[in-house]
Amino acid sequence: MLAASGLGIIRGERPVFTDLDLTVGLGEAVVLRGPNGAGKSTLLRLFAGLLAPSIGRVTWDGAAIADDREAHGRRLRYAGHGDALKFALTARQNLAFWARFEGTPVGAVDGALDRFGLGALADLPAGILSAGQKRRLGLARLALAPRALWLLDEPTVSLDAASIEILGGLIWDHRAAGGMVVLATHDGLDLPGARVFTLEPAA
Amino acid sequence: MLAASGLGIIRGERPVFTDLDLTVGLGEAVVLRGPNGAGKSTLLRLFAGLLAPSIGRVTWDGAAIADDREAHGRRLRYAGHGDALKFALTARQNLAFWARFEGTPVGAVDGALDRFGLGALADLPAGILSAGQKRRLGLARLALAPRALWLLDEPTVSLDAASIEILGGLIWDHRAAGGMVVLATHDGLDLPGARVFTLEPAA
Amino acid sequence: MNAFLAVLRRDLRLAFAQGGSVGLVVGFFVIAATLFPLASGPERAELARVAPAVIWIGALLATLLSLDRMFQADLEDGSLDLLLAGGAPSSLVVLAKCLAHWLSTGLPLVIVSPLLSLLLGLDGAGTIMLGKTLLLGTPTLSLIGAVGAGLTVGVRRAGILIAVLVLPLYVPVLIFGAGAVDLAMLGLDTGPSLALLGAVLLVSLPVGTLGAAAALRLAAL
Amino acid sequence: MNAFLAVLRRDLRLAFAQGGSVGLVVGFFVIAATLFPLASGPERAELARVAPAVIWIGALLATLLSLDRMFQADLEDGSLDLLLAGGAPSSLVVLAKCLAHWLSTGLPLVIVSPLLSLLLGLDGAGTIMLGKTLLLGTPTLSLIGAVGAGLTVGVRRAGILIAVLVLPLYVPVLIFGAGAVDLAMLGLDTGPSLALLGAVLLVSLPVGTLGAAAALRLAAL
Amino acid sequence: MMLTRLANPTRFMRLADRLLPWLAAATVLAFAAGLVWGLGFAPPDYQQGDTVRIMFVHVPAAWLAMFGYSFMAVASFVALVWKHPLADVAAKAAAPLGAGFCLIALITGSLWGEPMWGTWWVWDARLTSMLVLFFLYVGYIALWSAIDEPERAARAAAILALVGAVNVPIVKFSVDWWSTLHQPASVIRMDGPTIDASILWPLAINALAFQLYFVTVLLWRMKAELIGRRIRALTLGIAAREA
Amino acid sequence: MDDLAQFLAMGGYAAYVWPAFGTTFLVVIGLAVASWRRLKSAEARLALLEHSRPARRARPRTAA
Ligand code: HEM
Ligand SMILES: Nc1ncnc2c1ncn2[C@@H]1O[C@H](COP(=O)(O)OP(=O)(O)OP(=O)(O)O)[C@@H](O)[C@H]1O
Ligand SMILES: Nc1ncnc2c1ncn2[C@@H]1O[C@H](COP(=O)(O)OP(=O)(O)OP(=O)(O)O)[C@@H](O)[C@H]1O
Ligand SMILES: [Mg+2]
Ligand SMILES: [Mg+2]
Repeated sequence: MLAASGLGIIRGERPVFTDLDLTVGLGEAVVLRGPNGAGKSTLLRLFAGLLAPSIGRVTWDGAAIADDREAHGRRLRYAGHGDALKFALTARQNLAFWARFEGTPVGAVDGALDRFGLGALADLPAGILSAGQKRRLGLARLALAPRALWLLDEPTVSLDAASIEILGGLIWDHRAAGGMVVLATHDGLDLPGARVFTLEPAA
Repeated sequence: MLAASGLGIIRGERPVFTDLDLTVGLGEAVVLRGPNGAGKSTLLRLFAGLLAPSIGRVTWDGAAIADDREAHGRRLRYAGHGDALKFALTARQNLAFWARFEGTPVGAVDGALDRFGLGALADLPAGILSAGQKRRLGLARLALAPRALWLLDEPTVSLDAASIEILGGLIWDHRAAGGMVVLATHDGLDLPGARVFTLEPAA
Repeated sequence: MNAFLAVLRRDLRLAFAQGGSVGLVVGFFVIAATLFPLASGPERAELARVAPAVIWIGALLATLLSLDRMFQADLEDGSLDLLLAGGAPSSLVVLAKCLAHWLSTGLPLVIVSPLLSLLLGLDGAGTIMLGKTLLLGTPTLSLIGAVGAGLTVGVRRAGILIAVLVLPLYVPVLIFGAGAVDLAMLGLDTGPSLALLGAVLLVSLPVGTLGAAAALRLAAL
Repeated sequence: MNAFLAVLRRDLRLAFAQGGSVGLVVGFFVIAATLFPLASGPERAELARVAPAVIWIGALLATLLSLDRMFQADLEDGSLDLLLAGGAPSSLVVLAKCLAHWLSTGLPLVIVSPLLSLLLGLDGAGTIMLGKTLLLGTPTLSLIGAVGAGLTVGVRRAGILIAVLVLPLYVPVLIFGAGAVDLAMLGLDTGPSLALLGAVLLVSLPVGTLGAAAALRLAAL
Repeated sequence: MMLTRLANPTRFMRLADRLLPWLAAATVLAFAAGLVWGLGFAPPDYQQGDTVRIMFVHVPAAWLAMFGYSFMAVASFVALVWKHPLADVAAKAAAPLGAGFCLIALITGSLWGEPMWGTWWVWDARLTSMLVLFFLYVGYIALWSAIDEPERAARAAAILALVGAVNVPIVKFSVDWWSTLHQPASVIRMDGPTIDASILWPLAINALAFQLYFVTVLLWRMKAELIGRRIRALTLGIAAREA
Repeated sequence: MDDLAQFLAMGGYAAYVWPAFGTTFLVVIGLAVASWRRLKSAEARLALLEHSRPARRARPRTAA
């Protein structure tokens, strides 16, 4: 169970948010909403352990995630604004790298590509894919192997309707297996039974 | 009047689309739709003169745009997937650069920033803005000075509802003054009286 | 002209404003020239003999180090599209970027060259000639470099292209530049070398701007 | 270990498949060594005297040229976040990236060094010692460089800041490396120099990986 | 956590305020004594003539240049490992001082070299490694100014200081490792000093003056930095309340 | 008088000794003055801030 208590963070000399409390339980999905600059991406990075809070703490089953960053890293998947692709490698090579990196058998790669309709593009260099195709390739990491916590920053950007549906299905399966999702979005993505958490801009 | 006739393009050894005809008249808005990889971004780059068609041609009032690229450049505004920002410069400096570049008086900059609600952020380095704030700063170029043709590639990405409304208003004003808009999007942005042009993937 | 001044101003601001990047170019140059005597031992006479070559190669490398980002950064953030499709002549944009590049790398090198002469034990005549040749030669480095940078922007085999295209084109500049300093130290006539350097600069002015502009338009395709 | 091999494999593939950095490094190295005699005049005896310094400085600068993209590219496309927050020890990731960097810059230099010796007129003993010192010294350059690259990742105008941070730290390697070649050519004992080079490598192995990993974790903040 | 973070610097400030007047006075006295003795009363060297007086600034400056970097390295270590809130402040404050002393040692050494060795500069190991030390200081200061956020900058600079610390022993022992023009250590060595007392005393007093100066100005700079950080915290607090 | 001249001549090495002491004191005094001024201006700003804190002045938060 992921919990934030009394969380506050200062970035670039200004507080982004203060005194934030949020708990995410098994199988739960939390959708972060709020105007631009409210701190959605910041919160996701805090949850991923990529930022350290100025005050308060983030815990997993009661233990601060900062105590064991590596263990926390192994239980989460983070998909940020960047797609983490190397344009010179093919779609398959890109995904295979992440599979190897996390120790998932490379056999899972083709299934993940197919799941996002990228099978036909697998041997093209990632650099020539269209914006939405790149996004899908980035998201295909989610389908590699199960991990408890997904942190998705505007995952639907540039996706067409069919792909959004695929992503919705993937999230559904993930939650059905007890996974948690925290995602930031401005629209799209209709997640049944998701809790909406609205961030207000600090200033 | 912008017109494409018999347009076809091959990118990376594959045809993206062939035999495309499209005309955009004064005050008209065309929304490009289609699944990922259908060629929306490609078409916008063709219209901007950033890509050359493999076959067919793009004309403005009957003259091929390739004949006078610079004149064509002076009548259009292109906003692509990138926001064209220098992270080390402040928001105001970024916009002032583009104003100077196109010969618009720098006095127009503050108005354009305010229009997108960036007045309070004007003196922050662009690098620390949130994704949506960066997008707004990129779009603020539209409000610098009138130009006949706007080519917008997924302009609503990362924008919050309020900003989408601002953009809608801006487009409305632009069209009311006889301007043309071609934009690609997967959702959002409700443009009254816009024509939808759907691209099908070639393969 | 608007576009020219705007680009020049922006690039200079990017180079100068933040954390004294020009100071860093100078620092790099000084350190690189310092390493040489360190590695070769302290005999002064011998040092002064190879000093022109060392300083000139240092100038080459300092230019090269900052060259690869000349257009690449604009490509990555999407500015390049707007610079090319914004209605301004692309050769004008390129010229502005070259000038900014030279003002923020070449010129500082010219200015610190007397210090380097001192460090490496050049005599008075050599020092003056070194300054002159750098002043005439470094703009050429920026202009020719721009062609290389333009050709390689967004291209896959970027590294090889830069090495293979740009460095050989730098050879004449290097030979005449370092050569003139040698001649000056021997008290010989340096007129022809300087004239040649000037000629190379004059040739590379149109070749560099037009070439780089054409290369960039290709890259945008 | 998975993570280590995966990163190593990917970075090598990027360096080689693309034809990029390896070609650049070797090309640059050979051309720079060729330019030097051109710029300084052809006296062979004198050349051989400064040759170790020239080749070693070439190695330094070639390393530097490729350093600034070591982590910056990963930062820009978002991979760095995943590499650091992916559950693998970050020092392991750094070690893999250092090894890949060395295999694609240092090792090629070691391999072409006999050619350079020939170009610059080194004798047999000098050539062999040059190869040995490069083999012992270049991994240190990659490791120390990683710290500089890590510290400056995400910082504006990182390239030249790296140079200023890292070059002073390269000095011991340069002194021992070029010095040993000089000693070998004079027929003197090179044991202590080589031992020192080895010691520096052993020290920089933990210092480099841990330092760079700590620096990167900062950058992600 | 907030409490311990504040408590320590506050106590430090009070202590510093109590010490500083005495330190400043002692610095001025020691400088005056060292100067008068060094310039006026110490005998000229039988070999080096009056140039030997340059030693009274050159040598203490060289010592302090090395001391300054060692101090920075230790402080950085403390900052990284124990996260002591004063440590990175101390390291940051020491850098310009060390760089200044390094510059003094380089310039006075150069001025001494011309009459003694017949050259302003040689590329020997001692001189070169001193120059490298100066570059390290410059790099350290440049890194501080290149990163905007103080927490990030502090940790990055600490890492650099620790990695760069390897150069200090090289400066110190370079004269023993390579045969050079420069004097080997004659004061600080295993078997006791080998300099005549008539020179040793003024040298010691000058060294004391430099050391006192270092501590005094360091405390000023640390105070300024701490106050700067408190200002930042206060402005942030105000910003938060306005929200 | 002579003593002074002799003292200033530094045994013929005046051109080296005096610049050495001169630069030393330039750097020493310069650093001290700069540090002192920084401290004083920081103290003044802090005093101003603590003084004006209850007043809730609208202050430009983005001031460079
Ligand atoms: C730019 C030139 C010079 C530099 C960078 C330099 C640097 C140094 C350094 C770093 C030390 C401290 C050594 C230690 O504590 O182990 C030192 C000490 C000393 N230097 Fe220099 N030096 C320079 C020129 C000279 C010259 C020209 C002379 C005199 C001919 C000289 C005489 C001395 C003496 C006597 C000491 C004291 C050694 C001891 O007793 O430990 N230096 N110098
Ligand atoms: N630089 C390129 N080189 C080769 N092929 C390319 C290049 N850019 C795009 N393509 C190919 O052209 C096709 C159309 O791409 P385009 O970016 O126009 O799609 P799009 O309609 O904008 O899609 P999206 O909704 O994902 O943005 C894609 O299949 C893509 O693989
Ligand atoms: N690296 C940074 N340094 C300083 N301030 C930052 C940095 N990144 C973000 N900020 C600031 O933090 C605030 C929150 O940013 P964040 O990216 O979390 O917003 P967001 O809710 O994700 O917005 P968006 O919907 O636009 O993506 C913004 O006001 C931004 O200016
Ligand atoms: Mg965001
Ligand atoms: Mg697109």
